Amino acid sequence: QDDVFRVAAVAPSATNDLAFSQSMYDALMAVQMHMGEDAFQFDFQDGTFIVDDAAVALREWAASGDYDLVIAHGSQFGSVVEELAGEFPEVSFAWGTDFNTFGMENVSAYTAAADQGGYVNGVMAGLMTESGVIGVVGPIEVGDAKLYVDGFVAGVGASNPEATVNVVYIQSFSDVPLATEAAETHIANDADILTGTAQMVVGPIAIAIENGARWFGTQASQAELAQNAGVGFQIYKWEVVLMDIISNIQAGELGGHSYELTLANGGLVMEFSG
Amino acid sequence: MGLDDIFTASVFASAIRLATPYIFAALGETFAQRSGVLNLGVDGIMLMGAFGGFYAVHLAQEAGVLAEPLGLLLGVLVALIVGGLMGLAMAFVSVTLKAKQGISGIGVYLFGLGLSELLFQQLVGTPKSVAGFPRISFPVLTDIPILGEIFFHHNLLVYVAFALVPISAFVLNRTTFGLMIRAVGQNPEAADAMGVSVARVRYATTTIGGMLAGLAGASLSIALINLFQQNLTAGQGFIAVALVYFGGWRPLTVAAGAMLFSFVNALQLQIKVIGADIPSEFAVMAPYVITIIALVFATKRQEQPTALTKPYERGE
Amino acid sequence: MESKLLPTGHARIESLTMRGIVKRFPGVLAADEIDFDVRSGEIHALLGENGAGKSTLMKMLYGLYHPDEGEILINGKPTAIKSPIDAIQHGIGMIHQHFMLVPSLTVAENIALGMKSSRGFQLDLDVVSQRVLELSDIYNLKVDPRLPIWQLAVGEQQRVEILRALYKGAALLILDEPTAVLTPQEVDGLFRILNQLAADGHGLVFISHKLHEVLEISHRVTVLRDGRRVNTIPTSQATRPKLAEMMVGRPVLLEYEKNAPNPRAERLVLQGVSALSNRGTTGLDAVSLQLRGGEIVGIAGVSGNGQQELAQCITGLREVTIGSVTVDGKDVTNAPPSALHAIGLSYIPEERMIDGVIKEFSVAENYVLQDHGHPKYTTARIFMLFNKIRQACRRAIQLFEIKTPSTETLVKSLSGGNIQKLVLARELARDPGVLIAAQPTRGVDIGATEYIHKQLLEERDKGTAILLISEDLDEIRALSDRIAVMYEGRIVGEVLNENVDIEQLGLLMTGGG
Amino acid sequence: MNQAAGTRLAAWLNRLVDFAPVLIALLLALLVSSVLLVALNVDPLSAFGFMLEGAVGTENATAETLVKATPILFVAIGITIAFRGGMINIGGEGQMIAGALAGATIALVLGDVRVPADMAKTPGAFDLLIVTCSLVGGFLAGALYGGLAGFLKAYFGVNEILSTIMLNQIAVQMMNFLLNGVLLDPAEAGFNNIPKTARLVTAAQLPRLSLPLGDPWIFDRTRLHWGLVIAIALAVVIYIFLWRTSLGYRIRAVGENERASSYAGIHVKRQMMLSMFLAGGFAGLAGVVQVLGLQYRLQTDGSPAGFTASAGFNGIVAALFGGLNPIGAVPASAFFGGLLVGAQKMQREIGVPASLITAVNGLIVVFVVSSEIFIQQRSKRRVSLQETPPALADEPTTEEAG
Ligand SMILES: Nc1ncnc2c1ncn2[C@@H]1O[C@H](COP(=O)(O)OP(=O)(O)OP(=O)(O)O)[C@@H](O)[C@H]1O
Ligand SMILES: Nc1ncnc2c1ncn2[C@@H]1O[C@H](COP(=O)(O)OP(=O)(O)OP(=O)(O)O)[C@@H](O)[C@H]1O
Ligand SMILES: [Mg+2]
Ligand SMILES: [Mg+2]
Repeated sequence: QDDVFRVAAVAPSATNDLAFSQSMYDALMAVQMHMGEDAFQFDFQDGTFIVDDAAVALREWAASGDYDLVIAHGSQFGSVVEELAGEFPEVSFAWGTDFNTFGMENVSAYTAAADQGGYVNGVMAGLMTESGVIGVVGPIEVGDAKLYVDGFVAGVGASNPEATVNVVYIQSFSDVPLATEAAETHIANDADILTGTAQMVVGPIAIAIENGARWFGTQASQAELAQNAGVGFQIYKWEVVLMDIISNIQAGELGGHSYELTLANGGLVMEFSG
Repeated sequence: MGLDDIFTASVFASAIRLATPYIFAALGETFAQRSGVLNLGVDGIMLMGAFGGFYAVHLAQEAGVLAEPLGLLLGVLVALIVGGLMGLAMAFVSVTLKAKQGISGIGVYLFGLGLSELLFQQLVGTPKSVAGFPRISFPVLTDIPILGEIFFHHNLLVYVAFALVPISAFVLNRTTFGLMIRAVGQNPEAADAMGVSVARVRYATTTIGGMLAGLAGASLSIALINLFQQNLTAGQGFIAVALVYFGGWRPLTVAAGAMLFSFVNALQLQIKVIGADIPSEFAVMAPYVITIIALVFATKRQEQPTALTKPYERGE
Repeated sequence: MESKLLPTGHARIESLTMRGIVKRFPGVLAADEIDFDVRSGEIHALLGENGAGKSTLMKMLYGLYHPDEGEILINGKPTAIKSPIDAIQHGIGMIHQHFMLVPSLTVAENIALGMKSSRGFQLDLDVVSQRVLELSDIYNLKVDPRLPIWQLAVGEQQRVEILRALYKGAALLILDEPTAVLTPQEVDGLFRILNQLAADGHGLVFISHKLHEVLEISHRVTVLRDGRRVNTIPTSQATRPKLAEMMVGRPVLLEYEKNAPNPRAERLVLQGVSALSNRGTTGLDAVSLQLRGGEIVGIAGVSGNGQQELAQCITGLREVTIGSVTVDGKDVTNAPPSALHAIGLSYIPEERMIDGVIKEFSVAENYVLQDHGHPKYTTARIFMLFNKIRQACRRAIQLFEIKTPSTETLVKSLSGGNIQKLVLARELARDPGVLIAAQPTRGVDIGATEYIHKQLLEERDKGTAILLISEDLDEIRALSDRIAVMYEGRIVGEVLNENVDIEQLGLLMTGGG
Repeated sequence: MNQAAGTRLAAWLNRLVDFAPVLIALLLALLVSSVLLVALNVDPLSAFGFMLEGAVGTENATAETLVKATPILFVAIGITIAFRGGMINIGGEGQMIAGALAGATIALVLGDVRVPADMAKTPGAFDLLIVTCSLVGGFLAGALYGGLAGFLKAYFGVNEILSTIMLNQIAVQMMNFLLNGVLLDPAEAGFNNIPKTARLVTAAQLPRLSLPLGDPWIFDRTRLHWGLVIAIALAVVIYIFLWRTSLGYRIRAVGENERASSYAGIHVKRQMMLSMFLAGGFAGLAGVVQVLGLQYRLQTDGSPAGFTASAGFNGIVAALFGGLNPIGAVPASAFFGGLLVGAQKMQREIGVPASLITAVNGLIVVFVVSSEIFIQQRSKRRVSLQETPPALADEPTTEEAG
């Protein structure tokens, strides 16, 4: 074993999706910046939404013994992690977004309190809306997408109980055309503020720009894409969790904890623009 | 929640927008299939067209060298060329090399899917939007209540798509080229014996099909969505192929199928937006269910081109 | 007469010569150093058994095949004919043995296909239709230019083929078995046209299996056998037996010994049977018919007058709308084909390549098309016993002299005549009580025809009731005990064979009489 | 004798040469891909080396290749039946899902049942029962789903390409609905809601497979499972079914020529439904085997390929590569499994984007399928070089000899 801390991570979508996968990639880059390339290196397999493919990668990394930490970034990978962690008790795993460590000593679980930022975004949206209608484009009603949307709706309810929040789940993380048309439908139904989560929100963002609506985002900063339409973004700073896990491992503790990004612990950061 | 909350003008407008890429792609596929070539690679070609068009416009706008309308036209041109080239490749594989069209189409699809994403990641990196085709405001017309919103407030490519429907019908049914296409798709031996080059006709239709698929992609990336992302089309090309069967290989009914499919899709979005309490899953599957049901009850059915998927070989 | 131009305005082909033509196909030498020539104003007949190489030779002239050796000279000039486009440009037209028509297109569209339109890229179908009507008037070949081909009977399709060739104004016209589906009157009409075309300065190649036609129409005859030219002689020096012997290489029976009829109990009875045609119009109109065991009833008529519908109604392939069909006293109206097979009905379909065989299946597999699940060919009706099937098939191959490399050869690579023998062998092997034979010898050479006819007569003498549907009046006359004529879906006359007057039959067939 | 051996050797060599175009096509595809790789600043040789290593380089890699091939093979067998019956079945994905849903449900329900007393005496009997019921249930569900497309075609003339593409989407939504609802893992409910069922009890799992060669056994500690054995066995069964039984004959007859079939008294509509039924059944098996043998639960990420990993799609390609012959589908599926697994390794090792792999796979498919023409031309030339055999000379002509 050398002094370099090696991490391997698998993620479902592209590293530059302005969403879930990018949040982890950016975090690993941040950790590398912090620790230096001599001390921290990582392999990242992106675009692996098929659980079985991820399983092959994770198994190989685990079996190779070359990595100090193996990350399965996607809650659909849970069962794979559970199986592998049992098979390779000497390897440290982290996965999310979830709380469940399966009661294993070598598994860390991480999640984001996406509802917190969602709430903040919602409060602001409630205050800003002029038409009193707000549109949400969600992927599938699961995981942190659901958390975010629920938090957002609650936030609007707190600041502007009169406002209507229309929520559409398009049943896909990646169907940009459908997400786009969902946003159009929101606009046609008088929404002047849009929000949404997952990588297909790039479509709705374009619609917000085109129609002079405002956009609230989550997972990663979409400020550049959203231009003037962008208002508030909840950004995941997984490095907060990662640094913790890494120091634990370096101290000989392979896992067993679950972590949560919150506004309080600095794992969730709000960014405002426009 | 009444019916007038559901069947709003915007739902119809939305259906028209949603139908646009399907119409482009399905019309192109209609040409190819009418001549006997099944191109299952439409989705891949759409993706390449979408990326090509997007990237051209993106470059033009970054550099500021081409005034906006010209930059957009450049995007359309690039999409047509990229699509046409891929159509040409498909023609070479299925006409000259006589490869099994089902598989080669899937190969073309995978190639387009992969390459468009690769190019995007290497050349652009992260989702960026471009100023795409703007919505056109017609004097007077756009301001007509309801009708104005439904028909007279779309971008240029939407109108091009719908204009292509009667044009395609005309080409297929009323021109010598269309006659050759129909003959080649039904009985290539006979067409050959009458001095019609089966290969040339199939090359032409498959290339046209590719160009229209490319345009279908561009209608997303530089007109409706104005950005590119990996797998931007999300499988629309396959639906387009299905719509060709749905429409019985006739441009008008193919377009009608695209409209039906898109209308149900627009409707399900509207119903969800106004808060109806049906599971999203059922809303999303509605267009597919309705399409099947519509075909079950459609009385008139047309025989498919008899030579479809069959490479032609002189008995020599 | 010695103008350089034809009445159509095209240049004549004074002479066309094929010299030393060799064409090889996988395993077959289809043309072996063949010399052949046609002159302007001449009708040159090409004779030969199935697979002798007639079509192959002509397809090389039409640019569909390319000779491996040898040359083609037009007006003495060596000419390469690379494709049908070249052929058409050189003034060569061809009416193909297997129709070259697009079923879904209309007559006018089929004719316009591949031609320049007077309106540029836009079709000018009304102009084409107009001209077609003129032509069909002149040559008395009635077709409706607006009808799609699939709605036309085979005979009508043949007319379209001829019209199209005339329309294109070819200087040299190749007709590959053009008369196979025409009535005597139509054949006469065609011959008048051919003579007129020849007189106008066209060159014509006429392929037929019918010796009397060759003798009647041609000026010279070339006989091919096994890809080689046997001889070319002036028709004036030819006789039927001589030609037959040249073709087959042995003397051939041209008349059959026919036993006196011995009719038994009624086996097939049709009562007022009506059915729709493919077009949805009346296809069969209250047809009544009785067939006894041991007799052959011939159905004469121009194709498209309900013969196909008749056969399909009896064999369960078309719905009977009114009336009843009885076989051996059992009502089988609208019974499924499988039930009909079970009670001993056999059918030799008209379109053998489409209905009679599965081209991608082997000879053996085709041999058990109906009986593949029969206990004698299966264990427990599940597993097929291919050894038994092959054995039975081999026996049939030998008995019926089917030319095939093996029982495992795919049927698509057999010639039409051998495919027909295979269908016949299969249907007769099922020991039928009633046999419907539709056009059993169309396009089959005289050797095979002779054989098939003998088999049908033998079957009749065994007590089978045979319904023979044919447009070949010679065949009907040679085999039938009684003859019924169909016209527009009805039976318009029924006569005993011995009392028949050919002219009268022909009139009935065209709605006269 | 010697001469016979010589002829056989020649035939063998001939057949080997047949593979040359495929190899050349593969090389060409790799060449074009190399250009892409070079453009990405990657050394193509090491890239393809990793690909090969990822597919068959280690025992585990080989196992993963076979694991990947298993559902593809099931689907390919089914597709073979459908295509032979003249039905273009694009619905493998949806049928897989239908099978998986039914099979998982059965396995979950039976897994909760107390072992009946008389069964408890024979160890494993109840496990076998659960697994069998789940497999059969999965088969039937897929079969009904596929048969639906066959029914629509037979009785309403709905084109099966259209209906199966649509039914795929419907199945995906149905799965999402059920996995978010009644089938949702109770541990997930109200928390993360990841669409997945509870984990199957051990009794309901298809055992892992290892071969008693060496110590430890080969494929010990890999994910290889008995699904592969079932698939290969069924490939043989279906080969016999299609070419040795009367029912198979009827399916093929209808596939080749509907008119001649109905003339022959074959119930065409019934065969259409049957071939789609069986095709769907095999896709259903592919689905349920993934659940019982690999994942031990049914789960997805909501996307169309989230559960199936596109096996329903790849199965079509494998079936066609296998020459629409179930036996041929075995190596074809293994090839595709290797391609997919190897590609992942390549991505891992040199960090080339996954999209490149997709493009390369597309190229390989196109090039290999394009190379078939050269094989056909060769076999044609071979026929032409032989003399036409005298009639029946190659066969015993008398009955006793048969
Ligand atoms: N496309 C082909 N491929 C292979 N062999 C062929 C092909 N066409 C013809 N042949 C061979 O050439 C020979 C001559 O065939 P051809 O069709 O010219 O016969 P034909 O004289 O026209 O017979 P028919 O009287 O049946 O029309 C046949 O025996 C056949 O074996
Ligand atoms: N694709 C092919 N491959 C091999 N042989 C062929 C092919 N097409 C035709 N043939 C051969 O060509 C010959 C003539 O074929 P064709 O279809 O012209 O038969 P046909 O003229 O109907 O025969 P017949 O005169 O006996 O009715 C047959 O002997 C057949 O073996
Ligand atoms: Mg011929
Ligand atoms: Mg013939």
